[in-house]
Amino acid sequence: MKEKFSTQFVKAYSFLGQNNIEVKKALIAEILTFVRDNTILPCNYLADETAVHWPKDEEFEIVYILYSFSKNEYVRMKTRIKEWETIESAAGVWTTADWLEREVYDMFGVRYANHPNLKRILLPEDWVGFPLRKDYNVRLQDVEWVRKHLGIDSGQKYYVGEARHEDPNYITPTD
Amino acid sequence: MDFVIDNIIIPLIKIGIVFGVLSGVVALMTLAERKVAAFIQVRLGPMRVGPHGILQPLADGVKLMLKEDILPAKADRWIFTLAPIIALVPAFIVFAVIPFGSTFNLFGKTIALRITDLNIGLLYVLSISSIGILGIILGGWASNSKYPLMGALRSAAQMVSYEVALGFSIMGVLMISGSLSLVEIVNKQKEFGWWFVFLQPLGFILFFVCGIAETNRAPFDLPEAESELVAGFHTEYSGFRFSLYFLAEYANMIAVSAMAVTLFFGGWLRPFPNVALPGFLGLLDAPLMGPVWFAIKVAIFLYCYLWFRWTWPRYRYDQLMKIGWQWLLPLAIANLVATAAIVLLFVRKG
Amino acid sequence: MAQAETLFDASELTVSMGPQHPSTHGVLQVKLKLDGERVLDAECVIGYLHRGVEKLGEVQTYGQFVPTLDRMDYIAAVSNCLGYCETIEKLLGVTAPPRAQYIRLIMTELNRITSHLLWLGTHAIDLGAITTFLYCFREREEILKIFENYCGARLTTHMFRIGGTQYELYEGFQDQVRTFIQDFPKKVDEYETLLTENRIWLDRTKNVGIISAKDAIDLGLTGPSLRGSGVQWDLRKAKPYCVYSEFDFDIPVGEVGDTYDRYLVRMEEMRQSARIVSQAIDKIPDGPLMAKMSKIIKPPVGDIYHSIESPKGELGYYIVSDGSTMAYRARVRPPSFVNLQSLKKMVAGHMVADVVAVIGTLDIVLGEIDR
Amino acid sequence: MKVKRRDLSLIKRLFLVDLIRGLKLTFGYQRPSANYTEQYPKERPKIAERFRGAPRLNNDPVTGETLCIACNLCALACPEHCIEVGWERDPAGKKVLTTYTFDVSRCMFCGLCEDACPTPCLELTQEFEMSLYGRRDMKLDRKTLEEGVQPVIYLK
Repeated sequence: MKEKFSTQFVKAYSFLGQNNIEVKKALIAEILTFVRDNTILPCNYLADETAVHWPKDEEFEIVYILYSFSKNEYVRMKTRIKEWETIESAAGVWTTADWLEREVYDMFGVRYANHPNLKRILLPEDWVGFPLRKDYNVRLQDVEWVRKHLGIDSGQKYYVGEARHEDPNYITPTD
Repeated sequence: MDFVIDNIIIPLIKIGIVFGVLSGVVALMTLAERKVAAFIQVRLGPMRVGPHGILQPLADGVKLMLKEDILPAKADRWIFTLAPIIALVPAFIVFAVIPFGSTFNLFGKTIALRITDLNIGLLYVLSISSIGILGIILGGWASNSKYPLMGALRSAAQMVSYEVALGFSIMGVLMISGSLSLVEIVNKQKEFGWWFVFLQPLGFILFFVCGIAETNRAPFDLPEAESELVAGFHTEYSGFRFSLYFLAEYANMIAVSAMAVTLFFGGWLRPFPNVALPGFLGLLDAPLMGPVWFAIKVAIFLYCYLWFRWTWPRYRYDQLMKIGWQWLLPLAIANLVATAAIVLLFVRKG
Repeated sequence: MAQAETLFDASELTVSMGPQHPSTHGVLQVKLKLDGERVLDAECVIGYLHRGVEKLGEVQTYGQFVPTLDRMDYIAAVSNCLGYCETIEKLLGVTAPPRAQYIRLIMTELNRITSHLLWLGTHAIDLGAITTFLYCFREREEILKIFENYCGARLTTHMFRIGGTQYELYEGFQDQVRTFIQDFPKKVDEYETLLTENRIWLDRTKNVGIISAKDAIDLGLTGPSLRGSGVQWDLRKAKPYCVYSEFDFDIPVGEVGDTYDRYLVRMEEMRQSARIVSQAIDKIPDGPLMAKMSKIIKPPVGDIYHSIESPKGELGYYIVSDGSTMAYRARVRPPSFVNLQSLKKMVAGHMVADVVAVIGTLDIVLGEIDR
Repeated sequence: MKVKRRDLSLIKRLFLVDLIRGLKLTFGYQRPSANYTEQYPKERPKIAERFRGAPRLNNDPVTGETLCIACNLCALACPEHCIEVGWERDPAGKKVLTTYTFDVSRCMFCGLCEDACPTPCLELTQEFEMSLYGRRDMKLDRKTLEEGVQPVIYLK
């Protein structure tokens, strides 16, 4: 079934009864179009698109969860890209991917090529960093953002570890 | 001296009474609205202020008076202030011509239970009530904000289209009674022995529908439409100015109900005005019973207003226009033509 | 768009609907471009309620993450809980005992009813029928009482644990549910009396926000919104989870794909849910509540995607495990988020009042969209 | 199963049948027996036995000693880390509870701490009136937890 893209094909395996296909990223849009339009397993519905960060390899794993209405079957397509690389957008294949990719961009900083409207979706435009990366410091960013926009010290400031209640600086920001 | 009493003191007393009662009724209406809504919605409504929440309007009033009156920075200051007044005043002065009862003698004076009897009373009511709309349009416009502006535009369009149908729906009554004076219309109903609603059922329904639309009540409350336009034309209003709009809405409801009662339900007349009542029941015909009958009828109408609002969904703007121009206006005209034909035949025969 | 086409004024009016607006169901902001009252374009601005649920999933243990998920779609907290627990159970290779499965199913279906009731109430209020809202809440209250009696909370229930459920049924549970289920179809009839045939309701919902089956799939619509367009697809039938395969129920589908169809589909779903519950309530088997498993949840290395039919649509969880007690990546596939994307397509060319109707018909929950 | 789309027949449309049926329904509901309101401060709501409300540390009813064995399981179970258990070793080497802090402002009443507690000590009670004037007050100490949160009584 995947003969057409034999050069791009990495491996296919099944884990806990769920089908996974790993492919290379170069021709991802063509592959996805093929997956959508083929006759054997036409996955016309993109259930989800997300990413996983693997900082050791400096890689993102982009996961497409596809579903075929006619065959009643889920398939997971995975591809790996380096952190600095761009990947072809799937928004042209499924309209669903528009927002899903915006969210992946928002959370991971994955840059999609040819995406119609690639900007942050859940976080404010001026947010620094990408929260779902493993090397992201949530608290630091949050404190800075709150200080800049609300002009107050965030209550999260001293939320750094187990001993926060004993910390003499632990102040709840009310009163 | 008689001149002074007849033309100044008595009218002043009457104006005072009408104004006072009306204000009280308007205040009660705000409570009634909440109570009826609550009962329909299997709730209890206000219960804390006074027994069963009777004093709630007072508390609301105090709250609204004391509230900060916000004037939006970009609003047109004068018109913004003037608009609620424009909306409220006509709603009250409509009552100048509405008859509450017939005449009776007190200390040798004949006192009519009405402020005045204009021979063009109906025209007066129609024209005055049109001015009230201006308040809504100006208020929405002067707020200089988008939602109020849309509310005002809707209101303008709605008023224009429904005013026409409203006017036509009354024409039938005019033809039958042959007078523009409201007192004369009621007296004619007594003469016929029938309320005009039985002669003009379609006219009445049209009048009532248009009346609901004119007063911006559900299902035609588009200028306000809280789920779409936040609060429509009075989004930017707060405190006292808001309360004026609020009162105007209820005063208008009462005015339209009073008009409907006068035109179609025999004003102060009891049901079957020509059937003589035996024995002590004859007391029901006493002149002072007039206002009581009137009040009962108006109350039923007001209840319907509330009942409709809490039962039905709201129309959409374009659908409202469609109903106004496509259904109500042609029906009103058809009703008019039919009435004219029948009156003509009737008169010729007679 | 050519300027000559605009009616009154050459310039468009941009109205920001929300985040504080009576009928955006939370903190959704829609930037509307209007020509008079006609909508030219709508752009959703979301994220006002973002709490970083997916990040939290990476720093909390599997068990601790469950109550956090209740805060996602807070209208249907039980569904969230069920989906997540089943996902982790699948990853661990355990199955909840049948008694727990039955309790889960009953609770999830009751929760579907509450969710749909809340949708109906708010949808009706958007279109001006305020009283329906209160009637819906009256029935919803009954279910919430059942929840409260069962697990001690009404909204964010945290009802199930990974491997089963924590709480034994209380005394009188079956009777309480049975009484409710018997009365409920009559109550649905009442809502229908108020709305289904009402001319105003028909005018407001018919042919508003039409979306074809093809577009719906392309946009990833799921749940009643998809079924309203005529696609007969329900995960409860397509990929039966829990014990749904043992019960008999129908999947209502619409024809046109307009707001009215979606309304009818949801109304019928409520009836079907009641039907499932009435079948299940008599058949609850005896047995343990929790599967035998170690207290500390350490799934094997690997990833899993499991999805259930939440009241809003397909609620999927994609969990990547690195063998520790916390997920390496906990991705939620939020149905409302994906469904909301279709708003733009649905409202184009309609009136402002229809935007409200369409937002209502999509049945979004901002807690789930923003997570 | 296809849903049934309704249309109004002309007769129904003409005689306002749909509207009148709605009106009839709402009118009927005005009877006082249909009322559903609970006059809350006057009428106490019936709280379920299992309700997860304000936390409480139970004492042994006989000796008055705390039942807590300072095992710290509740603190570990809490997803929000809002429990702090302080203990010291007594001469016999047994853990003894000294302080106990429960930050209700962060608590989401999931009940995991209650599940984790090996003794009948920590309990989420039926008490639900927990409003306080400041967030500072919401960090309940051991004393408050043993005695229970005292709500501000609302008169009238």
